[in-house]
This record gives sequence, C-alpha cells and structure tokens, in this order.
Amino acid sequence: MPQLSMRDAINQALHQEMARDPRVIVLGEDVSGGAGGSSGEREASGGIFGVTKGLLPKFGAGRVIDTPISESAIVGAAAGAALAGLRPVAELMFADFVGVCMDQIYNQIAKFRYMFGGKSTCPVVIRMAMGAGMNMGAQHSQSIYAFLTAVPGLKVVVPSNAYDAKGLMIQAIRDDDPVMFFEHKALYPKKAEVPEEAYTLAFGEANVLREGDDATVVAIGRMVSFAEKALDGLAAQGIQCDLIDPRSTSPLDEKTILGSVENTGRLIVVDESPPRCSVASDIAALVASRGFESLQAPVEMVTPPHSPVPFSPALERAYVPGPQKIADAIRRTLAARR
Amino acid sequence: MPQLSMRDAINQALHQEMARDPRVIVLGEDVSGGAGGSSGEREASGGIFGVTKGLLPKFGAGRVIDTPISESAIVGAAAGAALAGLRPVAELMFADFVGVCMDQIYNQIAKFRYMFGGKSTCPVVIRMAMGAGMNMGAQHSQSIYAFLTAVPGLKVVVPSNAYDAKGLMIQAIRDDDPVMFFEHKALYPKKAEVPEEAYTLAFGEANVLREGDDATVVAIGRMVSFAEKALDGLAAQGIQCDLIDPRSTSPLDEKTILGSVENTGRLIVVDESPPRCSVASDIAALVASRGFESLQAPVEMVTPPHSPVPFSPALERAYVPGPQKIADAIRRTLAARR
Amino acid sequence: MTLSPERLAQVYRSMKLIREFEERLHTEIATGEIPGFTHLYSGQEAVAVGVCEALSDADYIASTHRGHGHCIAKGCDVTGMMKEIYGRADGLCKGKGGSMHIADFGKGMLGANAIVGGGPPLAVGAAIACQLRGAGNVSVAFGGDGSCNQGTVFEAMNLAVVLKAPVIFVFENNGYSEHTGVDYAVGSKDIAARSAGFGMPAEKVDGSDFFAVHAAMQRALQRARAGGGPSTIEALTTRFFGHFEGDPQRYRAKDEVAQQRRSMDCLARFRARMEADGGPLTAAQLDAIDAEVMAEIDAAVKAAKAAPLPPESELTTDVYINY
Amino acid sequence: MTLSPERLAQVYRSMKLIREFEERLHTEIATGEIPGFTHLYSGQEAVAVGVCEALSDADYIASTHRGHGHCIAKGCDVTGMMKEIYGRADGLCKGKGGSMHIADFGKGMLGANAIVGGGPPLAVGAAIACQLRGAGNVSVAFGGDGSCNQGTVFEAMNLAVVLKAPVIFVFENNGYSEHTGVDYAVGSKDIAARSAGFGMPAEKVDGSDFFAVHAAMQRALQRARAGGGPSTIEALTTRFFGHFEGDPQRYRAKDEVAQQRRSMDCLARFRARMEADGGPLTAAQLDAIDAEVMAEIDAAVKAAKAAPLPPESELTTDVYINY
Ligand SMILES: Cc1ncc(C[n+]2csc(CCOP(=O)(O)OP(=O)(O)O)c2C)c(N)n1
Ligand SMILES: Cc1ncc(C[n+]2csc(CCOP(=O)(O)OP(=O)(O)O)c2C)c(N)n1
Ligand SMILES: [Mg+2]
Ligand SMILES: [Mg+2]
Repeated sequence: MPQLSMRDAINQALHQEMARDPRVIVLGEDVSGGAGGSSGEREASGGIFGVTKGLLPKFGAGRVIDTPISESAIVGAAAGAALAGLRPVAELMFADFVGVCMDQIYNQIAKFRYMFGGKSTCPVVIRMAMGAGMNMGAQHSQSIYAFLTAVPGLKVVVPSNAYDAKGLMIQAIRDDDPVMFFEHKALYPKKAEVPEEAYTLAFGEANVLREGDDATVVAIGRMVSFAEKALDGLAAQGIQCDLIDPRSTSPLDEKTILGSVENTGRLIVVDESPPRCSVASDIAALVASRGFESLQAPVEMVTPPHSPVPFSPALERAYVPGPQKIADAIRRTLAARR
Repeated sequence: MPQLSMRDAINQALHQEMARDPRVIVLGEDVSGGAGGSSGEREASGGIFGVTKGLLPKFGAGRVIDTPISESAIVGAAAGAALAGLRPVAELMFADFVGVCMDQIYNQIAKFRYMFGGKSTCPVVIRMAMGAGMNMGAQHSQSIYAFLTAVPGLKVVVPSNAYDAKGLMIQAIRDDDPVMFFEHKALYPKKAEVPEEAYTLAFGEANVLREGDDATVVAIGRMVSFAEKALDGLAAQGIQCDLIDPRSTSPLDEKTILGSVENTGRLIVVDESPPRCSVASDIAALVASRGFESLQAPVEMVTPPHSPVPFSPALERAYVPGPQKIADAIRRTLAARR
Repeated sequence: MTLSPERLAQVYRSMKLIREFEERLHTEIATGEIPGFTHLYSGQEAVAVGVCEALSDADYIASTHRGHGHCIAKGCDVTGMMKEIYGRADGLCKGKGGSMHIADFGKGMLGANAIVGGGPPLAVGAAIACQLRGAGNVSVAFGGDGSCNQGTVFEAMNLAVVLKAPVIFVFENNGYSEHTGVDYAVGSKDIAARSAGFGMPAEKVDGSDFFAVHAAMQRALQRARAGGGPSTIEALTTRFFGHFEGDPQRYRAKDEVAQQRRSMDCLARFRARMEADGGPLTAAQLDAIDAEVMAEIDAAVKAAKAAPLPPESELTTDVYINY
Repeated sequence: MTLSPERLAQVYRSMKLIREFEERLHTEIATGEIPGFTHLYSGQEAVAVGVCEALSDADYIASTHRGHGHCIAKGCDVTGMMKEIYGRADGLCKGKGGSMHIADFGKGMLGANAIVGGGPPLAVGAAIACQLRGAGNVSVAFGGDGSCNQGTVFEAMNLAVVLKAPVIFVFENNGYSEHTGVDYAVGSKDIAARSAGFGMPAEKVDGSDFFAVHAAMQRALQRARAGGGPSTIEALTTRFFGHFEGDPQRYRAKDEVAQQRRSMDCLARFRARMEADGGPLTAAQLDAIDAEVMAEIDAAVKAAKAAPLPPESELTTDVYINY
C-alpha cells in the first residue's frame, strides 16, 4: 500500500471527493495562492501547508476559491453555500483563528438545524491546523477543539494519523452535519499506509490501538503517538494498557471508553489543550459519572498547564505533554489503589 | 440594610468605582442610549438592561461611551485602553455575542501578559448578560462561561445574587487581571440586602450557603437558587447537603469543593451550560482526579442536554435544570453506594 | 418595468399582510401571551416587498432580527409564522426558533438572524452557489443601519466584490439601531457612499415608496444576473414601533412616529400612486384586499392560539441529522 | 517641516538598523538556529520610521506579525529584540513571545500581533485613553494590504471616526497578503479611497520615500492632536523577502524583487535625497552610521546566541498578576 503523509492523505481525499461530487467546493486564504500578483502563476502555493495543492488546476477557480483575509466571511460563505445546497470545505488555516469567526461557527452553523426545526442541512467542513511544537507562539499553536466539542450541533474530528485523516475527511465531506476538522501541524509530514481508493471512517467510533488490562489510556491527535511511545517503554516493565484514540471528540465513543475502564479500572486522558473545561476533563467526568463503579484509582489528566503556549523552545518543550509525562501518569495510577 | 436588585447593585458598583477612580470608563452599545437620534434626550436608556443608568449624566460622554454595533472594536478598544492605563468596563450586552469578538477576548486580552513576558497589565472588565428562561431563543440565551473559563489568562465571575454581584464587580474593576463578568438575565430583578458602601469579594473564594454531611452540591449563577429550592424540599426528608457557590469559575475555589467532598463523599454539580467540556465536567474531573479517595458515589452532573436553547417556553422549561432535577440527582447519589 | 394589475395587487397584498401581521402582534404581545421579545417591521414593508417582488424561490435572502416582513415578502406561510411566534409545535420551525429564527428553505429564505451582521456572509455563500449553478439566481442580504457597522458585514461586502458574487446588500436605514441614531453610529453619515467605496454600485432610495425600491432592485438584479457582481441599496425608512415591544423610545422626538405614520406610510403612498396612475387598482379592489388580509391574520392568530405546544421529546431532536 | 541634521541622522540610523536587523535574520534563520517562523520587514523601513519619527513614548502604536520594523522605529532595544527572537530568558518578553509578540510598554509599543487585524481595535482603545488624558497624544494602527479586509479593522475605523479618536491607520501596501495579490483581495483596488468612505481623510504615499511618509504623517498627526479625529495613510511599498522565511514566492514575477531592490530602496533614496538637498548629511556621515549599525547588529546577535534560555519554572508565570 502506498505510504502517504497526512498532508497528502487529506489532499487525496479532497481530490477524490471533488471529482466525485460537483457540489464540493474549497475556499479559504491562499487555498491556491497566486490570485492577483505579478507572476501569473495561478497556483502559487496550494495552501500555506500545501494541503489543497493541485485542486485549482483540476477543478478551476469556480470551485477552488481564494479569499481575502476575512474569516467571518469565509466561514459564513461556506455556511450559506451549504444551506444553498453545496458541500463546502473551508480552510481556516490556523485553528487559532476561530476567534475572528466564532459567531459564524457556534451561533450560525451549529444552531441552524435546531433553530429551524430540522428544516435545514448545512454540510460544511471547516479545516484548520492546530497544535504546538513548532515554536509558533501563543496565537498560532493552540489546540482549541474543546471549544467546539462543547457546542451542540457541531461534529468535531481530530485525526492522529494519515490513514484516519483520509477516511475521516471523506466522511466529513459526505456527512450531512457540519464538521470541524482539526489537523495537527506536526502530523502533516508523518506518513502511514493509505489506500489509493476512497474510504470513510465513521464518527464516534474510537480506534483501539493497543490492548491491555492494566489501565485505559485515551489520547487525542498528536498525543496518540506520544502515548504509544510511553506504552512502548512500559511494556518492558510488563505494563499493558488499552490505548484509545477517539478520532472524533463529538460524537465521542463513550461506549468504548466506558467498556475499557470497566475492564481496567483506571483512566489516563492525554490532551494537548490546557486542562480547564477540556476534552480531558470531559472524558474524566464521563467516567466519574457513568463508569464510577469500576474506577479503582484517581483519574489522571495529562495536559499542558493552565497557560498560553510559550514561544521559546525551552518552554514549549515543557508545555506539550510528552511520553515521559504520560508514562509517569500511568505509573501513578497503577500505584494508587482504592 | 437596603434591598437592591442585582441590576441596581451592579449599577451602584459602577457608580462608586467611577467616582473613586477617574481611570474607570464604560463603553458599549447603548450604555447610555440616545447618542444621535431626534429626541435630544442624551440618556435614553442606560443600557438595554438598565445596568449603566445614570452614569452618563454623572460622568459624561468622555467616560461613558456609546458605540456602534462593533463588538470586536468595543472589546478591542477596551483592551487597548487598558493597556494604555485605563480601567475599562465594556458591555457586550448578551454573552452570546462573544462569537463576534472572541479573538479580542481569547487571543488578545487573555494572552497579553504572558506573551509580553509579564510586562503588560490589562485590567479590563467585560460585562455580559447570560442565561435561558426568557424565551429569547438559541442566540440570546446561552451561558457560555465555560468557553472563557477554559482560557488561561482570563478570570471568570458568575454571581448568583445582588450582594455578591456588587462585591465581585468592584473587585473586578480593581483587579489588575482581565475579568469576564457574567450576569444572569433572570437575576437582574432579584433583590438582596446590599450595603450602601463599597466592598469587594475576593475571586476564588466560594460561598458556602448551606452545610450538611450528606452530599456536596456545587451550583453556579441562577442554579444556586434552584439548588436552594431543591435542598429546602429535601430538608423535610432529613437530607442535608453542603451547597457551594464558587462565585468565580476561574480561579476556582478547588479547596472548598475538595474539602466538602472529603466530608460528604458525594458530588452533584449544577450548571446551566450544555454538558460537554463544561464547568460541570470540569468540577467533576477535579474531584475524580484529586478527590477520588473520598468519593462514595458516581458524580452527578445536572445540566441542560447537548442541544441549543429552544425558543418555545414548553421546551425551554425542560431545557433549564430546575429544582426537581437537582433533587432527583441528589437522591440518586445518596442511593448509590460504592 | 411596469407591473401588471395582478402583480400590483400581489404587491399591495404582501405589504398589507406584513403591516397587519405586525400591528396585530403589537396588540397580542400586550396580552402577554407571546413569549420572548419581538421586533416589529411595521413601516418598512415597501423595502421587503420591493426587494422580494422580483425574486423567485430559487433566489435567496438572509434576514435579520426584524425578519417578519422579509419572510412574508418571500412567501412564507403566515399561519406557520404566527404559530412559530407563539412557540407552537407546528410552527414553521416547530417552535424551536421563534420570532428571530424563522426560515423556509423551500422559499429561499435562509433565516432570520438574532446576531446583527450574521446574515450577510451567509448571503455571499448562497450567491456562490448561484454562481456555480449558473442559472442567474441571486441572493439578498438584508441589514439595518446598525448592522452595517459590524465587521462581518464589511467582510461580506468586500468578498462579494472580489468574487463578483450576485449579492444585493439591502440596508434598511430606519434611523436607529436600538436606542442609537444612525447619525451617530455610522461615522461617514452615509451608508450607500461607504458601500460604494467597497467597489460596488450603491444607491439610496425612498424606502416608503415601493416603486422606488423596486426600480433600484431591478437595476441591481440585472447587474447581478448578468455577472456584474454585487450592489448596495440603502432604503430610507422608519419603524412605526419601538426597537422591541416595550421600548419607551425616549431617543425619538415625541411626535416623530405620528408624523412618520402620516408621511412615510408605504401603504397610503401605494394607494395614492394607484390613483395618480389612473387606477390600475381601484380603491375598492384595495379595500377588498384589506378585508381579506384582516381575515387571514385573524385566522392565523386563532390557529396559533389553538395549536399544540411542542412535546418535551422535541427538546433534543434536530440537533444533528445523525449522531 | 524640515528636520535637523541630528534628526536626519537618527532617521537614517533607524532605517538602516531595521534593514540590517532583517538582512541578518535572513542569514541567521538559514542556519536553523532561530525558532518558529519569522516575517521580515526589509523594504518597508521608510514607513515605520516615517510614521514613528514624529511620535513620543507617550504615543502608542499597535503592530502586526511583520513587526520588527515598528519596534525598532518606536525605540525598542535591538539586543532585547534579538534575544526575544532567539527565545532567550532576557529577551524583551522573556522569550515567551517571540518574533510575532514583541511589546515594550515604556515605549508606547503595544505589541506585535500574530492575528491579522488584531491591532487596530487596540489602537482605538489607546487613542481613547489619550483623548481622556487630553495631552494631545495619539495612537497608530499599523496594518498590511491584507489586514484591511478583516472585519475588526473596518470596525475600528468606523469607531474611530464616530469617537473622533486620535488614531492614524497606516496601511502598508506591499502588494501581497501571503501569496495573494492586493489587486485581487481588495475589491475596490484602492485602500485609501475605501478608508475615505468611512469618513476620514486618507492619502496614498510613496512608502519608499521617508519624506513622503513623514509629511503625510505630520498632516495626520496635526489633525489628530487638534481633535480632528482619525486619518488613513496608505503607503505603497514592497517586501524584499518572502511572506515568511522559506517562502518560494511563486506568486511574484521572477525579477520583481531584484527590480524593486533597485527602484524602491528607501535607504538609497534617502542617500540620494541628502545629496540633492546639498548634503545636510554627507556620504561619509552616512557610511559611518552604516558601520555603527553593522557593529550593533553583530553585537546583538552575539549577545542573543550567548544568552540563557528561560528556565522551566517560567512556563507558568505571567499568566496572571495574581490568581
Ligand atoms: C452581534 C450583535 N450585537 C448586538 C445585538 C443587539 N441588537 C439587536 S438588534 C440591534 C440593533 C440593530 O439595528 P439595525 O441594524 O439598525 O436594525 P433595526 O433594529 O433598526 O431593524 C442590536 C444592537 C445583536 N443582536 N447582535
Ligand atoms: C486572522 C488571521 N488570518 C490569517 C492569518 C495568516 N496570515 C498571517 S500574515 C497574513 C498576510 C497578511 O498580509 P498583509 O496584511 O498584507 O501583511 P504583510 O504580510 O504583507 O505584511 C496572513 C493571511 C493570521 N495570522 N490571522
Ligand atoms: Mg435600524
Ligand atoms: Mg501585504
């Protein structure tokens, strides 16, 4: 099977869905690049991360739409086009930019169907790059999926690898509900085996990457690979854990998480957002309320501190939860007893 | 002691602080009302909820600033004025409007001090009316304090009564950190004894309204009075609970909550936001991770469902958690045993 | 473009329907039976109808918090609307939306919107869909004189110009945003001129004159359908009631409304025009329409009051299509 | 207004300092030692310096992602900046901010900003503070040709006009926002004219000519200080490097940068002007400044490389003043 980077896997998904369904359009800042300017090269970049490369030459400027720096208009236009029957994929570039278009996401897109009594469909996908680790500073490094997971009416997807990213993106485009799609910048170059043909992965179905009776580790996005590293290290000491990647935080595969904790009695959640009102706390609360009977030890949440993302690599390294912190938390939970 | 409504208590706090400190200014849409227009009445309303009444005649248009409908500019201007040495109190009218100015709140105000290495102070207060129960529909009824509680760098205050509101508002204005101040619309007319003189209530210090060994009830904003009603009913059956009003969700008085659960072994959190990544789940997670040893029963979260706020009173009544649901949850938790 | 007597009757009927819908709501709200808060459109009817007259169900509009008039002009069912406003189970949006969230996708009505400035970006998106389909359809973004200061609206205008999208921005300048005068809130004092600065044709029209609005709309429409891109229409108008029901309107001169009810009543002016034009519609015909409309509104209110409330099971439906 | 030779030397020194700061960063970034991504200001120096020349520490500026030039022009310490960009503990912001978040409140520098359009609302707020204090101070909002399409910027412009706030909006039109041409992204094709539509004086100036920028700034400043409200200056300029370091610039004609380095170099033009004006500064004097500047940058880079990294204990400080 071909090895593709997550960047190319998403790009392939976009190519395939645009070819399959003429209602799919792509819009955002520099999604092709080269609109205006002096070189005459009409596709000058294909997205600042290169994820939308090749779409403009293939599908034309009517369906691959470069925009001014106007995120509210971008997201709102995507929403309006979706209400009018298209299936837009809007790029927000950095997830941090939700702040300038939050209303269109959380008051408009998320609420249409409910407010209108089930009469609308708004099949829009908002793609955005998230995550720390590249020294991009406080306003370009956040993992803000908790904000949107909190909002009824949105689906929220956070792939952890190229294979999942492709299947989840195709599902997102075909899904009739609005989908917020978070792409971790550090995962873009990471490769995995990705089938050439189109396939979908259902939302709300977690991926269980490892199995083991000692504890349940739930990890999201880039944290999945860090948890794997932590578990690799612990395996030598005979520690075996379930490792669950929810893939979508809304809907959340509560069943798989609760089922695992029923068996292991111990929960560690690894999340790249600060801790307050986070997906980590959300999953901890889920288990504390609906899996309490089986819990044998305090829930462990491995997250950055309650602080913005620092710029200096010296600090950012300490900010992002790494394999060591995850392993420590697992060991702590195993040491605790009821 | 004089009885004041929460509306008037906050109004009094604003009057007193503006008189005390010439750096305090107020800005927002219709904070006086009557700018422009044909009547010549320069204070035509004093805020859509009347909270800023009387400030314009007393302090003048240089310090009581009516604005166009431009929330990003309002909040941003407040932030910039704060960086430049003023102490602005900006009104966002409805909390639901954070969507159109979220960037200025969460990427700017919240992060300045950290990004700038501790060299800035941004003593801004953002006031906003929140809450369901008045049939105002999905875009005018939300309780979105969880969004902002999640953001490092912000303080978040949710008063439950007129007395607290005055003390917390004065603290908010004098505080050197940015404060998000949530005022429940249904509480505006509710009266309490409020001393005439200025006083402050510290953030991060919960108010323990009732004491009892059976369970710990944490309730926020309007939910506090509903929890009181629930407890009144249960008292007849001999059930006594701690009732904790955190007053600020950031900082959160973890100590009081954990201390109470240590004694009671049971936790019920009552929150007017939908459940996912909420303050309810945040407090549940706190106890599941740091108070687990004392927990005797599953944590109960009493919240609205994962849905927007419906318009029809028939549905909205069912949406908002009421005394009955709270009492049910308390009874459930008492029935459970480890 | 001259309208046939049938169309003229339709136009008058629409305006009258809006007027009576709102006047009746004004009375009914006073009884306390209608939940929430409501923004009435009385006084602005010629704008909604002048704009929507030339649109088909395949053309889109995005509306505002003051949306009843836009809904009716775009063809929404009046009884369904009334039921919605009463929060009933068989309202246009099952009672979940209410006055500020009425939508009807079969009619190209993308929804009222309780966020000022929420609609214009949506309208640009609908216009992109029209553009892609290539059938010459357009989309209209309604907004008030207050909305035009919201960042989302400016962004939508620029994006529409960049894409040459077939959008018509209609700013209903009724003089006030809540309690603030437009002379204060719009720094340039001129909405149309500011829009023109964005690179699109913009004109100011008498919003109490159906024919003036309609003519401006024809020009904008022709341009949009021909690929000429967006336009702005600023319609000078007035609201006959407060910002919302219960507003004491201390920001308005004492006799302003009474005076405007006399001089800026689009219905009276339409009647006068019929007479001046030699009676394509006679007074008797117009009276007959009035009577019909009154009966229709009466029936709608009765039906709304009698309609069932939504059952609690509806609380959590329609959040997602599937989840 | 003519500037004394001392001021002229200061002006040239500032521009040269910015240029060499950036050219040196360009080289150093290639070594991989500088973290994150960096947007260089080379080519635009006359704008920052032309604007800031007339400001004091009690006047404010709000800057952008491309902020090094604004910082230097406003008087920030070059070594502190360099250390910040290297992520060092004694950088201007303790290494927590980095290239896109340099601020210096003692200098009235309210911060670079990685959110396009983030700064202008802040500048309006600072102007409100100036207004209230009544000492005639002003505030400047820097932005690019791309930023001017962001809703926050439009809102800030209108609010400034409404309040007659002493703000000067400076749009540095370098032709591109990332990989998109201004001829595409600004629908009206004319930033100054669009700003004028907001009800404020707006002029376009040659941004490679310090004297042109400075003169426009004097006019805007006088107006602002006299209570006449905001102005816009659109400065036509260019960036000598890519959007960020590493950008292959395929959207730019092959020889565009080389050509512009010849025709739009503000330093060369300043030198030519000195000669034309009969040498208020001689070539030798300017050469001496060049040498000084090179030494200063050299020293700054050395100091930055040698400076300590922040300790892990700094991770959670400065989130709040107290919590
Ligand atoms: C983003 C946002 N800000 C503020 C409000 C509160 N609000 C509702 S209507 C209104 C005034 C709107 O004025 P205008 O656009 O002139 O419309 P009109 O009410 O005159 O029809 C305001 C400020 C809102 N709903 N949304
Ligand atoms: C809200 C927001 N949207 C998008 C970006 C990504 N971005 C950073 S710089 C830039 C281009 C800015 O162009 P311009 O304003 O012309 O400034 P220049 O880079 O030319 O100095 C973009 C799109 C951002 N940082 N913030
Ligand atoms: Mg109005
Ligand atoms: Mg530029």
